Amino acid sequence: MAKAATRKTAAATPSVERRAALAGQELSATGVKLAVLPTAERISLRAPEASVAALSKALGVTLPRKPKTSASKAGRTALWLGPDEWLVIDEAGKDPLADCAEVTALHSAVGISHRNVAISVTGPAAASAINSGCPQDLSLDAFPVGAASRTILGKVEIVLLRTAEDAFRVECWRSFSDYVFTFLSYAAGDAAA
Amino acid sequence: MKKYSVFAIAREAMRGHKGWEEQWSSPEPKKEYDVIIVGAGGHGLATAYYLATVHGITNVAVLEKGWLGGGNTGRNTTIIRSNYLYDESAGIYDHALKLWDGLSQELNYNVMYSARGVMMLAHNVHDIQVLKRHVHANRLNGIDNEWLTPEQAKEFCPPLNISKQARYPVVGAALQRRGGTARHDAVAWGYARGASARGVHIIQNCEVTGVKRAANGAVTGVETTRGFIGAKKVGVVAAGHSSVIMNMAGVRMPLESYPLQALVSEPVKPVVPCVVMSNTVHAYISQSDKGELVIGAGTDQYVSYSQTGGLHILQHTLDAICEMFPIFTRMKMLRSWGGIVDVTPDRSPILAKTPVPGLYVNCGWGTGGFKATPGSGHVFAHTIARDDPHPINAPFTIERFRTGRLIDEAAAAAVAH
Amino acid sequence: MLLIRCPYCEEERPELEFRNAGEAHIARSANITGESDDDFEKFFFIRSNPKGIIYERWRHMHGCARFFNAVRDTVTDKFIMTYKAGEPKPAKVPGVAK
Amino acid sequence: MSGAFRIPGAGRLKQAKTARFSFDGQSYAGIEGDTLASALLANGVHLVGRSFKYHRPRGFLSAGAEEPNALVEIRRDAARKTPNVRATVQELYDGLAAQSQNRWPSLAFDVGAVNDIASPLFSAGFYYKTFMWPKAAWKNLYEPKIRAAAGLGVAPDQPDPDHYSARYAHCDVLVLGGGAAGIAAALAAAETGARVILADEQAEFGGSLRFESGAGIDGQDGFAWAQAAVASLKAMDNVRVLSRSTAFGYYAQNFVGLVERVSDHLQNPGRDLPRERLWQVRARRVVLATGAIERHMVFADNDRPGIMLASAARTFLNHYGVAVGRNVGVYTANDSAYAAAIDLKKAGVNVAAIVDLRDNPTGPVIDEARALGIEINFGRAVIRAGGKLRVSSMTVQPKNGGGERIIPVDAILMSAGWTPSVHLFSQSRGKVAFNDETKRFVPGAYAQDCVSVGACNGTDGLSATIDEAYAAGAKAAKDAGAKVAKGTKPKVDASESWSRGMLGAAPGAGPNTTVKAFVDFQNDVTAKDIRQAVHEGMRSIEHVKRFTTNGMATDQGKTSNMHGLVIAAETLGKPIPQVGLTTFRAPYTPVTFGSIVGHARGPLFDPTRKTAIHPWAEAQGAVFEDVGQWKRAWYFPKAGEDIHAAVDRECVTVRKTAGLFDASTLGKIEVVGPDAAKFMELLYTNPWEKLEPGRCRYGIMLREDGFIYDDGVVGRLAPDRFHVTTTTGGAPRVMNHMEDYLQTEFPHLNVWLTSTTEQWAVIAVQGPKSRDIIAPLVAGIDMSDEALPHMSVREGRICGVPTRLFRMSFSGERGFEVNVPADYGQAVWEALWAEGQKHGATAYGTEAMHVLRAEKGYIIVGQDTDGTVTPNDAGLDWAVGKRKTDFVGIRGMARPDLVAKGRKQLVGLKTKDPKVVLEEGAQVVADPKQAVPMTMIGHVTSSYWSENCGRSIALALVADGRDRMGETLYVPMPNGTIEVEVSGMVFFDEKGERLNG
Repeated sequence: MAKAATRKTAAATPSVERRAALAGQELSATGVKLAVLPTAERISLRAPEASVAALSKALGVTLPRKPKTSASKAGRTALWLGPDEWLVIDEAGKDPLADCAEVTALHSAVGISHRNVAISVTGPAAASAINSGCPQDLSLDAFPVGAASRTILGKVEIVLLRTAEDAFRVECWRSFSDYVFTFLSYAAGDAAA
Repeated sequence: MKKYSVFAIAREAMRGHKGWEEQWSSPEPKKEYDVIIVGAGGHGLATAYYLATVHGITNVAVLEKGWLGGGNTGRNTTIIRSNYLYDESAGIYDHALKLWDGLSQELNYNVMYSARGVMMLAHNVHDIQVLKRHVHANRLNGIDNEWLTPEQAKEFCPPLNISKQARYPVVGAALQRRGGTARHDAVAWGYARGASARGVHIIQNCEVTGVKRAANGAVTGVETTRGFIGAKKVGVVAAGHSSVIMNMAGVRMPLESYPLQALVSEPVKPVVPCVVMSNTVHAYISQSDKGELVIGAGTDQYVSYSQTGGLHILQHTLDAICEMFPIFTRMKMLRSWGGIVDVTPDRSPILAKTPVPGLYVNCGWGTGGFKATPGSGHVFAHTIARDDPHPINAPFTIERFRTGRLIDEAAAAAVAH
Repeated sequence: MLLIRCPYCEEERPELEFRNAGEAHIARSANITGESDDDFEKFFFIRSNPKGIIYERWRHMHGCARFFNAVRDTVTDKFIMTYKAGEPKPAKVPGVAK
Repeated sequence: MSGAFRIPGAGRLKQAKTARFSFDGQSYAGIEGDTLASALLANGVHLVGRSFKYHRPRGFLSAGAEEPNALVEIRRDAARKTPNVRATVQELYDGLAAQSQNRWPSLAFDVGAVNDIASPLFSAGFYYKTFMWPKAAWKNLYEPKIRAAAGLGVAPDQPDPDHYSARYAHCDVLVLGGGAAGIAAALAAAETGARVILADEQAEFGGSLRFESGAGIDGQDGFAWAQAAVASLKAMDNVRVLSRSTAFGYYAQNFVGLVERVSDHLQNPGRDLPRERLWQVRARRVVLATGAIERHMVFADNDRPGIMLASAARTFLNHYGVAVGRNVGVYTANDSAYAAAIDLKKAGVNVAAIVDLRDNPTGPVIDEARALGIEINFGRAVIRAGGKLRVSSMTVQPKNGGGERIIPVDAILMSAGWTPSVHLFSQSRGKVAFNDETKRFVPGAYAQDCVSVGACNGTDGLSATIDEAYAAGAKAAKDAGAKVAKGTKPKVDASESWSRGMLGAAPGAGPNTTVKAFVDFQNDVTAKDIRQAVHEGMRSIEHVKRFTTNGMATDQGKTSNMHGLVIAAETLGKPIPQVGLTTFRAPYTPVTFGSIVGHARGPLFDPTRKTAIHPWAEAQGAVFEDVGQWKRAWYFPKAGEDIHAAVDRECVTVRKTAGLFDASTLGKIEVVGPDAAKFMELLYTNPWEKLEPGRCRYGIMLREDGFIYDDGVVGRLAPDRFHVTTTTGGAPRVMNHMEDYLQTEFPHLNVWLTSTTEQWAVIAVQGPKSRDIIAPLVAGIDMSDEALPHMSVREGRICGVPTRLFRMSFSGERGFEVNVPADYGQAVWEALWAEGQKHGATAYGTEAMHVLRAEKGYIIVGQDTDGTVTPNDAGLDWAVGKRKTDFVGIRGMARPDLVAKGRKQLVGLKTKDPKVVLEEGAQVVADPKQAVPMTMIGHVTSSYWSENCGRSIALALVADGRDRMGETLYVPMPNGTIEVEVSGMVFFDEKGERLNG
């Protein structure tokens, strides 16, 4: 499947600088810290039920089948986004696209490493800051550690992953990252209330 | 009908305002009428009024399930303009605008038509292209609509923010000076009074529950919560409920009904001198004679007859207002409410005969029906009286959705590329 | 803001995540070029627009991104049930007399 | 000193904390904890406002949110002016500056009060009956005068420096109202461990316990109990307590909007605190404990400053320690005003007399008042109040007529009874029911998962209220899924007695009187106005409301609605429930636009999307244009260049050498799966099955109705993988459109869609030197015309980073579009720019892009098409697969009117004078001499000066345009008609030789 996307051509290394959006930006407020996270490898993975086992094996992480959940192993996290859709994030410098290329079972893997920007929101008031613009219930009962969901923040779409009781990873598209960071900055200033 | 005037008021002031007669009577329904109008909103009452005054048909009943003027007539933001793009739309809305100018005198009822000017803002190159297309088409159709620079727009509406730092700066505007507002209740009441004085029966709290048809298919009357009422002709002017009534007659319509919300601020001294609309930022605003800022925007996304909508819709609306007028964040929303607007696929109305003999329909005005009230009533009365559309409403058929001859003002505004 | 149960996410989520997609169970003909003008008008333009129970489509646009169907009362805006795209129109709707 | 009317030992404020403030420029002292109202009253100031229509002097009616009269402007600084602030709600802070409104030149002497003298003319709805002659005078004279006289405060005139915050919250039980009932309900719910939010509009919890002196709970005074109970709630992890928070709207599915006033009460809020915070709460269960509002008595001149609700006088005394007068009269139709008389009497205020409409009431409060030596008059009415800027007397008469007696007073405390606050219940779409015995509308059928408790439910008495509320709180928690409660119910030791009252006009203000007995104070609606409305045929209460404006003022009729309804019902001769209440509309009390808008101002009004290359363009001095949410480089002016000079240079340079253009905003969708080609066949008009991998095709997407929806170049990367591009603005809706068909019409297809718009930065390099610029940086791709012909795509590397390199052209020149992962976009652009400099290439913006494509007759969807244009109209029949049996739009575009003669077709227009550039949107006619209204046969969709052609060029949609080649048509403009010739759409390089040039 999908060999064209991953076919390696010249084994060159970049001779030009990678400039990630908002690289290194941080902000601290009472009870909340925001930080733009380092770049990561990401794929949008689509597959029918029958392919899940093979893909899980290839990726080294079991693709979750339960809504609003994620699974994580060795720096690689798979987020359930829909019944046939996962966002796979690799923070260990490995290439999940290449892993999927080995799988013959029906699927679609598309590289989106540069499409998304990730912002961590941490601290005791992290959920409050996100709830300034996100209409979901972020209590630990409703959105426990490991919960993951595509949702809304203010006027844009985000993917939200709870990485700890007081820590979230917010993923958004590159051109919305400025809006998301600014929104969270305003929200952070009022989150401890 | 006793004439209203400053002298009448002075006379009544002397005797404690006890001599005013009823503005309209509330008769019991008769067994049969020549024409039944379903819906006592502005359009329905205007239809009855013009049936009586223009066509001499006075054996007319207007049936209203609630209270007259209580639907969209009493819930809209009262914007009046005629600067539409297509000849068909320009034709009907300008026909209405000409009637607005003089309606107070015609009805001897001050409907407070106020030609304060309607200014439509352009925020990008695409807006300029679209609005200029309107300006040029309007000019050749004899409809006033002029192009303003941002500075001229600000001069016309001083509180407008034309800063280049705005998220969507104002880059120009189209102004129709004859556009403006009117007092919505007065329009319904003025037509009701005029129609009632000429013998039209306005029957409130009378809900239509069925449409009766003879073996040959023709309409014979309507079932109501107050019994069967016969009629040779039935005109359906039921706005949000048009599909419901037409279904009773077995006619399925190309309509969907959505909640449309509006709001007013607390009254303040004059600050917004005209109507300002923006499609891109998406809101509109004017100020009533009472001093309230009158604000509206788009519909909720789903079909509903609940006459309520979501808070997030109001949020989007006020976001937009505060983007155009950042000085208004400290103003307060006093009242918000919802209406039910029936929308056609091309967002133009249907004013036409129907496949059912004796049944006529006037619907699909979407979010913009108030402005057409006099013109719509005038040509719909013609359509019913003559069993043949007036040239002005002839294009607004039901059949256009089959043939594809749409009057698609919204599509003509296109989308950003 | 409505609260809508997504049949794929198996929970109620805020309306902001959803996009209404119009009346449900209006099938596009497999032989669409063979449709008459009347058929096409019925398919593309005519809508039931009921005051009462509506069968409608929603997309969980900013959630699982799936289209699904809902049964809702247009007078109260209350949802009666939701179900996945492709499932047949429910013969019986809970709490609704037919 | 904090005012001569402050009673030592009375109230709960700490005298030590003085706050200085001003009203209309005059300085006063108050105490921290005061409202502006209590502080003014402490200083003996009653006159605070003027009414809307008659400009009558007005004082405080209430001590709370229902206040109709005491609206002032609060001015923190020039930019922080807030009109129409209720002085009874505004908390005092040191330095507060307030101004009265709607008066000129001063509050005591207001010229507008002439309206009061002329008031017989200004009857209900008078304006509908006059100002019609002469016609022009409405616009030029009457309306401006009416408008100037109307309105209350003045809108702010500077941008608001304050900010507003917002929060979504979820809970099991939301309790609205923090009086005894709300607190009891919250306690019961909280004890189960359920998530509870308790909100109250006041600064302090307690509700009516703020003024009741006779309530005792759990061994404490009622108010003290309330404070202790709320403190215990605040200490619980599962409870959020919101004070100064008004629930203003109850929306579908237990969604409630509240505004918390965060800093309006603070002397120095600082920059960090928001002014207000919007809470949008989704609750499993809602407990409404919203209390009741006292009604005034409707009698002649009942609006004089100094006349107020009895409960207000008690609040001012028992909470703020302020006497509202030294010699007060009481006018009542129920028991509760007795308590006010007793409290004031005990505090040393003379109570001149109690006038009670009832004939022979009995009860403990009456006995107590009598025991205190207060004169009580049963069966009597106050038929008139004396005084102007302040009440000076009350005229008392037996209620059925008889001798009048004038009693001097400096305040009148009145109570006609209590109206349950069913506003939020009603907003929840619950149906109120009329209790004929108690003459109250109380909650009837519920529409949502909520319950009403206490006074808002018509429950009388503290014990009954707490029983009901505690049980309801526990049940709400249980219904929301919590465990069974284990707590103990608060025990009521003592409570005050409540009784009924009267509705409508009091004696002396009945039919056949001409007195001004106010029903709605702010809007100056009197009992006789309501009767007049009914006489004029207004039979619906909604008509009465709209005709008289009763209940439409900023207080939304909280004190007036029931009186108005009863007067209307009496006049109609109908029972009250048959007439019915008017609709309660959100918000409960006015809420600021700012609180609704929250963060969505300035930079957060709407996202500003920028490409990866944006910083480079900005540094080059590019001018940007808004395209949807994107900022796109419009043109790159060099020193001294205007837009025309810059665009001319950019266009010429592209055709001469080359240009670089940032095309990153184009939508991109990756279509992947074994059925990808089948899916493309269905979504686009073109054929795709036979497109070889590595090749591209220009695709057209229609809506089902047959009109053009979007377009773009599509590259086939592999048999099962397409790289689809869309227009910039169309990207999200095209994706939705494709998903819709895939998921619901063609779910059998094995194919998936992924948006890659933002994965790739796209650099268009166009012009004869384009290959020379790109080639040195590319690895792994043969750039020769044979290996990489026009309309092909290859994957390889550029500058060492992966690229999808398209050979394609939107300029008619040899061209490429270099896709690179977005984070590398700017660096690759810079590398290409450096190469380009060697060849004299330019950067160009969207304007030059538009000109270049128009020179070639390439259309822009959304500019040259507008949602009513078919492929045939646009001259794109060649892109419609003739042998295809199905694609979206195939049937729609065959409808009769879409294939009829006379449709508008896209053609070129050349002005006879090549220097004249048509205006986009200008209309085209065949006969320039015809009279207005003219028959328009088309309009100009695109029009530019083309430096490359040395003339103006234009595209237009013209009726039967393709049959009019060479015909002369006309574009009438305000300053003269322009002659044009219909031409083909290609103005430059008609043979298309430059694609490989």
